[in-house]
Amino acid sequence: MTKMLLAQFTQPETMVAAARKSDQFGCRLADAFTPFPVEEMPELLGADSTSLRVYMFFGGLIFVVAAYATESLSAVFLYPINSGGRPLNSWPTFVLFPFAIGIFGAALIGFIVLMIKTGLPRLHHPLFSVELLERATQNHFILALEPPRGAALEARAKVWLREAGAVEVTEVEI
Amino acid sequence: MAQIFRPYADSVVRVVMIAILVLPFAIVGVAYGVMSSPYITGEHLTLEQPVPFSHEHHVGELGLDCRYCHSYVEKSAFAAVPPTHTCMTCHSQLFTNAELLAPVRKSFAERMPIKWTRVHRLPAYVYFDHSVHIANGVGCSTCHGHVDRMPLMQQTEPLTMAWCLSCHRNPAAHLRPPEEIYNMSWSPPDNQEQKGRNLIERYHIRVEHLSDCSVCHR
Amino acid sequence: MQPAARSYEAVNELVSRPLLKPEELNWKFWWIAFMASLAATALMLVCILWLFTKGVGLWGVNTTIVWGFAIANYVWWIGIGNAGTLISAMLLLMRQHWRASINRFAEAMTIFAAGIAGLFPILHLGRPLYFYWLAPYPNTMALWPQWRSALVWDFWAILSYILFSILFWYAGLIPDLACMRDRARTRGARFWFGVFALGWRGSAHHWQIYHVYHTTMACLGVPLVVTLHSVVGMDFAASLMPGWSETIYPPYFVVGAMYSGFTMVIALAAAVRWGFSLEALITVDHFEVMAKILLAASIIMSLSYMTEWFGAWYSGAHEERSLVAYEFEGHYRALYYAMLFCNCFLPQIFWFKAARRSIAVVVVVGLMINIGMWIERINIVWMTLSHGYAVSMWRIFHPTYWDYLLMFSSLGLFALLYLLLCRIAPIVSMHETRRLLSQGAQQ
Amino acid sequence: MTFAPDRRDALKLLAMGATAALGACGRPEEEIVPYVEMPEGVTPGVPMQFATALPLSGYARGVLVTSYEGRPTRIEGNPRHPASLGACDIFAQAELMSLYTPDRAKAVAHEGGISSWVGFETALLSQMEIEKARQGSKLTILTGRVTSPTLARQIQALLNAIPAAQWRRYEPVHDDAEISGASMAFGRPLLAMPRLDQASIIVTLDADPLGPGPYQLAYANALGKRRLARKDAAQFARLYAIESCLTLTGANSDERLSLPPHLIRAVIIDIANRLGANLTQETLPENAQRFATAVFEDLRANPAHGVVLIGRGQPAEAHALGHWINRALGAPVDYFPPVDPIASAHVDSLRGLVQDIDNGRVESLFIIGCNPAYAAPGELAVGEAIAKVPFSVYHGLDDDETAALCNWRLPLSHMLESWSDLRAVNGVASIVQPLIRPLYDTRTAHQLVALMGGTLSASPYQLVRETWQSRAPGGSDASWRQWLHDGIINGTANAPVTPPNPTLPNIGPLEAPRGLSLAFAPDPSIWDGSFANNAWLQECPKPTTKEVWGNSIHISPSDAAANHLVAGDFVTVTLGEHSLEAPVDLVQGQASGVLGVTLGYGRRRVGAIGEGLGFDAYRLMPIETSWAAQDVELSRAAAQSPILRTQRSFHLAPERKDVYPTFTLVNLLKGEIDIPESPALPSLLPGWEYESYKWAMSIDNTLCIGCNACLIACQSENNVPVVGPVEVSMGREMHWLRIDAYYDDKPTPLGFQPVPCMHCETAPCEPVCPVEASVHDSEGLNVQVYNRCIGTRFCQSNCPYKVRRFNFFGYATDEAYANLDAQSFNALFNPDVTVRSRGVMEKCTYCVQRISRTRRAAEKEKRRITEGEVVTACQSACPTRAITFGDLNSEDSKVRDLRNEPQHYEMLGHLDTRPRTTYLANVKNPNAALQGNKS
Repeated sequence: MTKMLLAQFTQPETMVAAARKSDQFGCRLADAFTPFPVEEMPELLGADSTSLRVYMFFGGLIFVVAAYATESLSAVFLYPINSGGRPLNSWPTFVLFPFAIGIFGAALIGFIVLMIKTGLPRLHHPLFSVELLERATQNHFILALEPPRGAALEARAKVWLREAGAVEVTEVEI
Repeated sequence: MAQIFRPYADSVVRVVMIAILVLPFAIVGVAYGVMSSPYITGEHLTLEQPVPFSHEHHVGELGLDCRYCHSYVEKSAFAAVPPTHTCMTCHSQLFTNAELLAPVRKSFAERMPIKWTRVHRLPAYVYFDHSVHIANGVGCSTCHGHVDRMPLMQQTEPLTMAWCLSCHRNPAAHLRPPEEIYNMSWSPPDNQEQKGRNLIERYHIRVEHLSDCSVCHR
Repeated sequence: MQPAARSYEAVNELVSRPLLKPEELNWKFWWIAFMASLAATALMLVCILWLFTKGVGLWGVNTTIVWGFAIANYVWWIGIGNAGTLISAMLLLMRQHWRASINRFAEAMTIFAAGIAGLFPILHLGRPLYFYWLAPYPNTMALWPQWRSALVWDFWAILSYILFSILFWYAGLIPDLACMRDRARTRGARFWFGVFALGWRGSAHHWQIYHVYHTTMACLGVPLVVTLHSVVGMDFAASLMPGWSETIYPPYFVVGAMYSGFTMVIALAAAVRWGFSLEALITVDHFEVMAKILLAASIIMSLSYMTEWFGAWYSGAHEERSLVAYEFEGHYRALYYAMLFCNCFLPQIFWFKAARRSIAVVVVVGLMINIGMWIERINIVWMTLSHGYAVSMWRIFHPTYWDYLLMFSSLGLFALLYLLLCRIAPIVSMHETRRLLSQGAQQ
Repeated sequence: MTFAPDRRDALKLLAMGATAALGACGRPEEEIVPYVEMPEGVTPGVPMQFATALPLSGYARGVLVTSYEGRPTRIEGNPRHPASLGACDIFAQAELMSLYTPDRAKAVAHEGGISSWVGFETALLSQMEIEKARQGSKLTILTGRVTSPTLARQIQALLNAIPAAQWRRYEPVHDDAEISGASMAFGRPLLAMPRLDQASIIVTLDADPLGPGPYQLAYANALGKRRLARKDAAQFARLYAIESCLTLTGANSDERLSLPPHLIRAVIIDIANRLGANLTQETLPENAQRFATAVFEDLRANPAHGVVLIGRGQPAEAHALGHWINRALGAPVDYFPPVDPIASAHVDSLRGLVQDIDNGRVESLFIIGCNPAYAAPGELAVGEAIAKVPFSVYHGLDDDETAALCNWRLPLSHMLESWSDLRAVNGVASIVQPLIRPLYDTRTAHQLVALMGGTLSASPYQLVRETWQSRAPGGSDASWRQWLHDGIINGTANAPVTPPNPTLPNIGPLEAPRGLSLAFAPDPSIWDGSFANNAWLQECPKPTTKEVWGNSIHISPSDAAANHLVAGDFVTVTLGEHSLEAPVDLVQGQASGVLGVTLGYGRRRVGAIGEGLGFDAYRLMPIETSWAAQDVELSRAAAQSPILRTQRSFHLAPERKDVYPTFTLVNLLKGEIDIPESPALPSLLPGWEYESYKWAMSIDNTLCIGCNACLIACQSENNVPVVGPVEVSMGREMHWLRIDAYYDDKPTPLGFQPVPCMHCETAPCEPVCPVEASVHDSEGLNVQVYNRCIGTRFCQSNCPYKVRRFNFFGYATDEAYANLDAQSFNALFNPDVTVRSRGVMEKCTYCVQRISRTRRAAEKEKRRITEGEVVTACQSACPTRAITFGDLNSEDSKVRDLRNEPQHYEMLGHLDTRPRTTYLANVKNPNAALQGNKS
């Protein structure tokens, strides 16, 4: 169980400004909960997700290769049939199926990776017990901060957060 | 606000999501399993017949030649189930009072055919010709199994298109010399591949033609 | 964005109200529309059952014109099915952020239209129960699909597209479902929104990877949608019939799809705007922009038609020239002129700003274009098949009432799906609108 | 080969074929029903061929009937028979449909109620007692033309017993004018048979030797020999046609002139006068004058090789004059004494019957195998007369109009169920042997006549054998078997007689008719109406108009314009007191001032197929000049309905040489053949090699006369379903092989073109099929796998030739037209060809079942298929041998040789489809002197 401070803002700019300063008050920026993606946050959180595209690329590629292999294997080796005098391996006409299914494959793999990386689906999560968080999906911007150790420092951080524009600061145990 | 879901909901949702991914493949797999199972192909089923004719007795024990009853197998597409007359050539002398043979005698007396139940069945759009297989080195037991060991007739091969093709694509593995066609106990010799290739030459079989659609469907 | 929607909460309220506080809205027209579309869907079901009982002979198809309404309907619906992805993906990539308020229902439109479109080629089969032979699967016949056929490409392109569109739409929906979950007050709503929101919490970590996924999907969606309608074009172009075997077909079909799809978006936008009082979110500006797109598309379409005429003349082939003459003078000439009127002449009204800013004008002209695009598709099917190479087999298509019934009732199914969707999922993307709002505020 | 009675048990096997397996899961049980006793000579699954003969207007055409386990499935020509020479016309082939139709008369009926043969025998015996007592003075037998020596012998014997009885005969398509013309010229009735294979100049004057009829096959065969456009084409006849309606002969002619009948007569007189006849002559119109001059010059330039043929529409005097002209030309014509035992004119015979009845001289009337209540000039009111006869017996195949008027209706056995004998025009006799046990309780005419003579259980077999006993040396079975095997009886041909010099008839010009003329002709599809209930024939497109399921009044475009008519408009045609209402069809080759109608439609009572179609032209038929009427009135009626056709566009733009190029003989001889070259276009793709067999077909458009024999042959061989008039109106006919007729701006067609599947090597239909239902096999056949087809119809939409056919409904199965799904029609199916179900595409397979059968036979003998061993159904039926089929890889391949002819071309070859079916362009032999004279 860790203790968390949840600071609630009404505007993203205020939240971002507060997040930038958070380490000055000894808080470690843990997460933010926002109703839409706030551009600056990933950088502040030090998150990196470019690898998703790599997964999607290779996922799509696997589908492409599998699809093309199915085509050429079936048309050339498993049951070679003369269709209108065309070559058995009519590759120009064979590319469309792999292409289409490859894109779907990338999308599917991407979704799976998305689920894995985000840990979703997660219907039951300790945070759902925090009433405050409900507003993060609607209209409020919430910073999750690991407060500095020590009651005094923690209290100072809370005060600072209010000064930085947080309309509400809650303490939760997760 | 309380939690909407209990912790196990996570597992349920994950299982459902995985199932959505896996299910289509599972359905195809099961369908394939069913379609190639004896339930559909009819293998190893013993069907009820008006007379419990035993190939084991007639072929295995008495040593009757296939062609004695299936007399058109070399001439026609149909091997032909024999006319009642053929049964009566012997059974007017032997077992003349056997209860089992009553339908045969009745058929002969009333000149009404015996209605057998078909064991080896092909769809109407498959034009199978016994005579051309016999003439080209395909033995009876290759498709019909060890008939001489069957008290009641059974289908031993699936008779699916894929099964037909397995031989049509590689006849060398199954061809026999002409003198072995009716040999129920023939089994491929060790050098069957080589012998089969020689037999393809000998029978003038055009293998590339054997997987043409028009060979069986028209 | 109009003042009434200038706060996050206002957006949330506007969008969620129909689902969470239905009592605040007047549902009379929804019910009328629902009952009508339900009846039409029942009719479609009857048409399909009777079709399966009797066979495609119910339609007007004949030995020469073996394709008819079903193929035209298919191409038309798939065209409509393209617009959603075009709007979501292409406009997203082009940073046309105004799209935020219309892309969600356009995506839903995509799925429904593509689904209905996918139904037609199956209904059109002589033996529809065997449609799955187009898929490679292990079977006791040891047979495989014939991969050179444009229909197999179609099958996969549509399947990929529908699945892709569902993923794209659903992925976009997750944060909004979470919002609905958190706004909902009834147990049932919280449960179901909760299930489908997958536990979305709006975490910045999630948002980041989510955002990457969403933009990557948009990048993938563009080539997929272009492929899809190019493949539909190749159903015709990969033949050797006069008037079909033209390299222009794939791009011409893609533009045509965008053209007819946008008109459908316009109609739906107007309906949603009016029905759910979303005037603040879907503004006249949206209609003006879409009218401009229609104008541009109409010019491209006109150019495509002219390219066809030129191509026929320039090829010197008698059959091609004879076909163009047939288009203007043959049995279907009234249809051809109607098509030219709807697709080429009518949209020129959008040169006038007043016309672009009149929602009524944009909707009516849009619907006319949509009709014109259907006529274009039936013309493509009929003209070439009626007037092909074999002179002795020139024939005319006489549609039967089953043709018309199935065509019109499919609109009913589309409307039904749409009306139901309005009651179960937010019809405007809230999170994207919020973001749009915040960016507007920054500027 | 004897016809063992045991074989009749084979019918029981019908059930076996009918319950053939349908693929299904859950495996419902399926029965095998073997024989009790194996019939002699039968190998189950191996078809047998039997020779027999079938009549048309009484005359025999020899046929070979293919039979599977005792059910006939296919009729082909007997090469030994002089009236078929291996070919087979549509009527003979379609007899199978007439055999199996459930509409046949099946049981004895008396006054509308069911009776029995025993009941009839009782009634007949007492009636015959009465008749015998008065020497048969009130008994009349009415038959069609009887050429059966046995039947003639039996009737004669009966007449000997009751000498006062009358035997009358009436054949609707009669040759009264021809016979009396010959009597006029030679003093005795003779049948003239021109030897067309020896003629260089053939002039038909209202005559239609290539048209339907009992001698069509022989004439077409002979003409085909003289119209072979090959590299060495020295022997190419020129065919002139002067006619009022467009006939097949006219459509195939090199020079054609449309004239009304009275002007044709004037042309005959004109030609005779140029030969020195010195008859009164009127001035011909300018174009006719030029035409007659050209014809005469040609005839004069070819002494002993020119012949004129006069048609049945011309009066006896014109025929007599024709004989005179032919004698003056030294024309190659054989004269035969008529086979018909009755000498009097058909019309006189029938009129005599009506008069007899009206005068109360007929109390017992036996009508055998003819239908005069329908098929006779309406003015004679035959039906009303028959109804007056107190004891009338009708013995016929159908329950038809005449049957309805008779007290006793007796079902007649079909010729395929009967023992009998028949003679051809030249007298050659054939034994008719049964191919199947009678399907119903029917009897043959032999049995009825025997019954009238008091023999209760006559055996037709014995009767026929008795007739021919004297010809068999020592009455041996060997010669009997030989006759059955050959299909003809050796030495029965009449020797041609050398008639005396013909006398010049007294013939002068006719006054020009005041109104329109009306020309009658038998229908090209249903003949005199006796095939009206035959679905194959009803759906067989009429050669020049492609009309099906009905007839129409043919009118020239100029007359139509004058009356403001378009095709499909109804008109009322009035002749004297009679009138009829019918749709008109515009026919380019129709002479102005002449309306053309065909007989056989407007059947009031015949069965589910034929009733209520078209209009009955017999009602307007005049008694005296049966085939032409003058001064008819035409007025517009209110109704309008489209003419049902299988071809809608006939006009071929001059640019479309890639479809149907035409050349003149001069072009050919001078090497001026500008066939659009279609070399294989350059391709990046590797080609496919066909190393074993390489099947191909070549069709000679010059030889194709458009007779439809191939179309019906294909339908019969390949189980092609009939779709019915409604489906035809939807444009969904199923014929695998169609015959296109093309016109340019002139009234005579450019020619005919049979179009089966092209079996393209780079078939456009195949790569578009998503499920490999349309694929190539290793012998280059473009095969269609019905059981794999899912019915996308992409193949047909991408077929430039549009030769594929789709089962929009289950035409061959449970959604058949009218009664065509009747159980009895199951016997019609060729067991070697799949019956296609709904939703499946089908098309010409080059008769793959025949190739397969031959290949399997060859494989069993470890040899290659030899040249000419595989004969497709269309090829076998063709009277002119226009269709050649074979293996391009064979050493002596005929079809490959034809590909080297200069006028050889590939249809739409520029599409690079590389068709295996190719054509030889139509070559005509026009007269340079007539250039620009076409009207």
